[in-house]
Amino acid sequence: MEWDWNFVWEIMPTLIEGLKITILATVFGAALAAAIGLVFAILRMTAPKPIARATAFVVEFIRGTPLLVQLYFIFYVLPDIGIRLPALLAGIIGLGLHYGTYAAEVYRAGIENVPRGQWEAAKATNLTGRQTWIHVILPQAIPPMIPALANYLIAMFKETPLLSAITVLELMNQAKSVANSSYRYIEPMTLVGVFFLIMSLISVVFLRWLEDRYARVEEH
Amino acid sequence: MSMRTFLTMTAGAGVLTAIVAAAPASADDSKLEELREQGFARVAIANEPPFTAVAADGKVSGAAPDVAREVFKHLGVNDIVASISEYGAMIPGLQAGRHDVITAGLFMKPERCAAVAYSEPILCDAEAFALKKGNPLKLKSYKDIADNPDAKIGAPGGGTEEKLALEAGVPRERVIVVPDGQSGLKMLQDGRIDVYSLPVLSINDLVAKANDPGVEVVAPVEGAPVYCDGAAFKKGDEALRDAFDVELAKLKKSGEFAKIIEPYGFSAAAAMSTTREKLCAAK
Amino acid sequence: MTDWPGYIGLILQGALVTLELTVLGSVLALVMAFVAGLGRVSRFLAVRALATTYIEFFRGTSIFVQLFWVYFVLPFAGVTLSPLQAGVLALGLNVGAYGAEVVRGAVKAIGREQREACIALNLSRYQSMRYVILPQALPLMLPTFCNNAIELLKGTAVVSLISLTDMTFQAQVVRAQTGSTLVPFATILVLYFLMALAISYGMRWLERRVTRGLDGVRT
Amino acid sequence: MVAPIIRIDNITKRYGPLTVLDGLSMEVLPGEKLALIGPSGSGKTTILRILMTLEAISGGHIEVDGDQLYHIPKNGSLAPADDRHLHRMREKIGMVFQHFNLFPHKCVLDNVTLAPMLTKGVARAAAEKRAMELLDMVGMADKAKSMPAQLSGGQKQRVAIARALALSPKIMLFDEVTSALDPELVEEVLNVMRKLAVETDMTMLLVTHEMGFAHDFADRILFFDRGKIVEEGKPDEIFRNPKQERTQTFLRKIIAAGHRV
Repeated sequence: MEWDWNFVWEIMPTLIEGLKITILATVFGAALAAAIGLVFAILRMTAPKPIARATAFVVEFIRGTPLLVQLYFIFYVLPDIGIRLPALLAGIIGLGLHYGTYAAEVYRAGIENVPRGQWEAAKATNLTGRQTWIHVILPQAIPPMIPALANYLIAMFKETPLLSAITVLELMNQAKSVANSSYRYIEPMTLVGVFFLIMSLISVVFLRWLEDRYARVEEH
Repeated sequence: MSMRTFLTMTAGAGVLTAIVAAAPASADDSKLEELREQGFARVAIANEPPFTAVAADGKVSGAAPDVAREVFKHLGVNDIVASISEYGAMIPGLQAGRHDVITAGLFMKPERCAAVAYSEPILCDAEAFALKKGNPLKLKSYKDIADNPDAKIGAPGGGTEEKLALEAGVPRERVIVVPDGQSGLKMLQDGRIDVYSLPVLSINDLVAKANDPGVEVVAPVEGAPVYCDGAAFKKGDEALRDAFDVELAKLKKSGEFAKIIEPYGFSAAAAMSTTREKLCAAK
Repeated sequence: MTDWPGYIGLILQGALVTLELTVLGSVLALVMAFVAGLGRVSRFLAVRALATTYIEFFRGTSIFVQLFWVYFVLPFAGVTLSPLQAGVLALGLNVGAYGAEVVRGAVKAIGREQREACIALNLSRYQSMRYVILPQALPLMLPTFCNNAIELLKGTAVVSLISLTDMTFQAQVVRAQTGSTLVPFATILVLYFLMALAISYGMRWLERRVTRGLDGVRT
Repeated sequence: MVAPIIRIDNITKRYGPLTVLDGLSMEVLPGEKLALIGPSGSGKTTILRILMTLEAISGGHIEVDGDQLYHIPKNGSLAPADDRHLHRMREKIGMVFQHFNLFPHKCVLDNVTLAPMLTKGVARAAAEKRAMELLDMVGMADKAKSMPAQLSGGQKQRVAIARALALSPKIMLFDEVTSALDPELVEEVLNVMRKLAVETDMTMLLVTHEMGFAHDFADRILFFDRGKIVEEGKPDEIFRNPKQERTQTFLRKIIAAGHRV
């Protein structure tokens, strides 16, 4: 079977449609992950012990099980208890929840990496807890987190094809659908790969820049 | 580390080659010989009862694989090994040499006939809808769905029903591609789609299993033709297909064919009253 | 009447396939991680370029896309792999690319001073790597390797989409047969979690073994 | 007249725009004990690192024990040395580092035996016997099975000395071997080195800020400043009677900082 450029141009608009959904899912999924991650991190670090433990377990559980199965669960099982989500929303929640657990770990590590002495210095200069967080801890904790978070953002972007399994018409699903009606897999699948590669290479450059900008402290 | 890296890389490449070293399938009249030798034919199925099914013990059944198993036995190929696939992935999979034949109720249509080599007809069925009790949107044909801007239809990706819906003018965003029957029924029950379309016998099986009084069946769908499937071979494997046809004809004649498919609810007479030529020409 | 024991058996069969994929995939990933990771710190530009291309390519595209590509497109190049081979290849190469960065990072983390000591003691590059750098780098790699192995385990679910009868696939089959969605999916979620736990306990044990002594406690 | 074991001929060393060594030449006689002193950044450590082949030179030639260090003769002219040549040359040279650089994953004994076994193919039993003698000499025999992390800085440095000696080099380089140590641990390392200076005829190059030790230890002192040898001579001449103004200033500052001369 030969590579067919005409076919490539013919399916391009369809694939671009899919790419839009892919990007949409990535953006909202990332926003949700950033927020959920914060909740997880705060619960784990500051909540009473039983709640902190339960949170830790939930985080471990989500991290230890495949996103695909979680998506199936959210999409097909949750309606049994009356939660019926549109496919795209279910996908975004799945992505957000899954990557929220990764974000939580980044937040936690970032905060714990601020040296003990900074807390003591804040106390010694009579700052309140709130002032300590806002003026001392977070400004030091956040910059090193940024490259790590961006890394997970890229990872999440690359997992969006899983949403095709719950009927979201993103890039992969559009490609499959094209393949289904034309019986040709080579062009759609290769193009999807190329799309992802291009986006990833761009984001790798961006990530390197972020690392240079924010994470130089780690290297000595 | 330099030279060593090269050596390690070579070793790595060796491992890869070992994994990759699977013989590419050849495609000519020696195909049947090849199948006889390996002792089984690889078939693609969909796990959509009663066309195709997988039992709790993993055994493959359903009308289509059962017929194929019998025909292959007569051809001297003792067994079939099935892999479950989405409808849309079947023909690309066949072309990619993933399986030797599709026995899945993949209905004959002109464009499919152009892509694969079909046997003579095996299983015939009309199309059906599963919908909410009382058919609230009054959907009786694919056209009805196209005309109602609120109606969403679920269908297997790359299946006949998806095409029928699109051809009737239902816009892409209202044709939801559903991975499998169970998901389709679930989405109907959950109200994500308004109608789920499959062949009559498949819908009946699904709805019977679900035992949900909230779901009803419209069968057959108005204006939709009766379709028949055949065993689909790769283009180039026509010799194998012809041999298959010869044995299939014998089974039909002896009545054995009816014995296999009628318990599943299919009509042997329907399959025997038409031919591949007619079905592939039909529009 | 639903034949639950039979269906659970089906899922357990799938669990074996998942296990097989995870183990074989991890082995390939480990080999690739070291080959490409050490390739990236090679003196030779060609080796570095090759390793970098491999790493960026496999980290750059989705495992899902790679799998479909290996399964559906590679056959046209004359390479037909069984679903298991395709799964192992895609998973191993994908996770291996991530592992390569771990190997590189850990090797680079063993500082200049250790390398210089090796030169002063006249060890060859290979000897330095084998007896000095890698033994110290290995403990640094293990925690991330553990995460990578769990990522690989989770990645195996994706192979269900190329009709490999892994755990997720069997859950789908059971679902189609029984009409129950909750039971098969909940079962495999728990099974996946248990496997992930097993990996992280195993790795922690290994980590304790290899780091013994470094903290000043003699074995 | 004995031929020098090290002959440095007009070498330069640049890091980008920064020139660390500029046309430096010097010679060292076999068995000579040489101390290199001078302010930080004067290039004295760089000399040791270049001799150990840890840094490449930007220009010039070095001859060690009759052979070119960085070059091999080829068709009558000199070509850059390959790995094999460097490997052979390194057999003649050993180095002790400021930060010991022991292998943290190997016990004291293994630290000492690793290189002889790997580079010279010495059998384990022989390597261990020799290692125990050396450890005994540096007073670390009873810690042979300890891990580096369990040792004090002074103990680590004594092990590092034994490790370098295990390869029996003709030339030993000591790079500020006491400056990373707590003051009370300095003396135990210096004692080992004094013993070494007396008991062996190895050529030794020492970079140090311990002026008193340099005075006792060295046959000759080189005073470095800004990549050049400003002054050289017998310890007594340099310390009692420095001729150059820069040497005088340097020594005055050192004495003011409380170092004993």
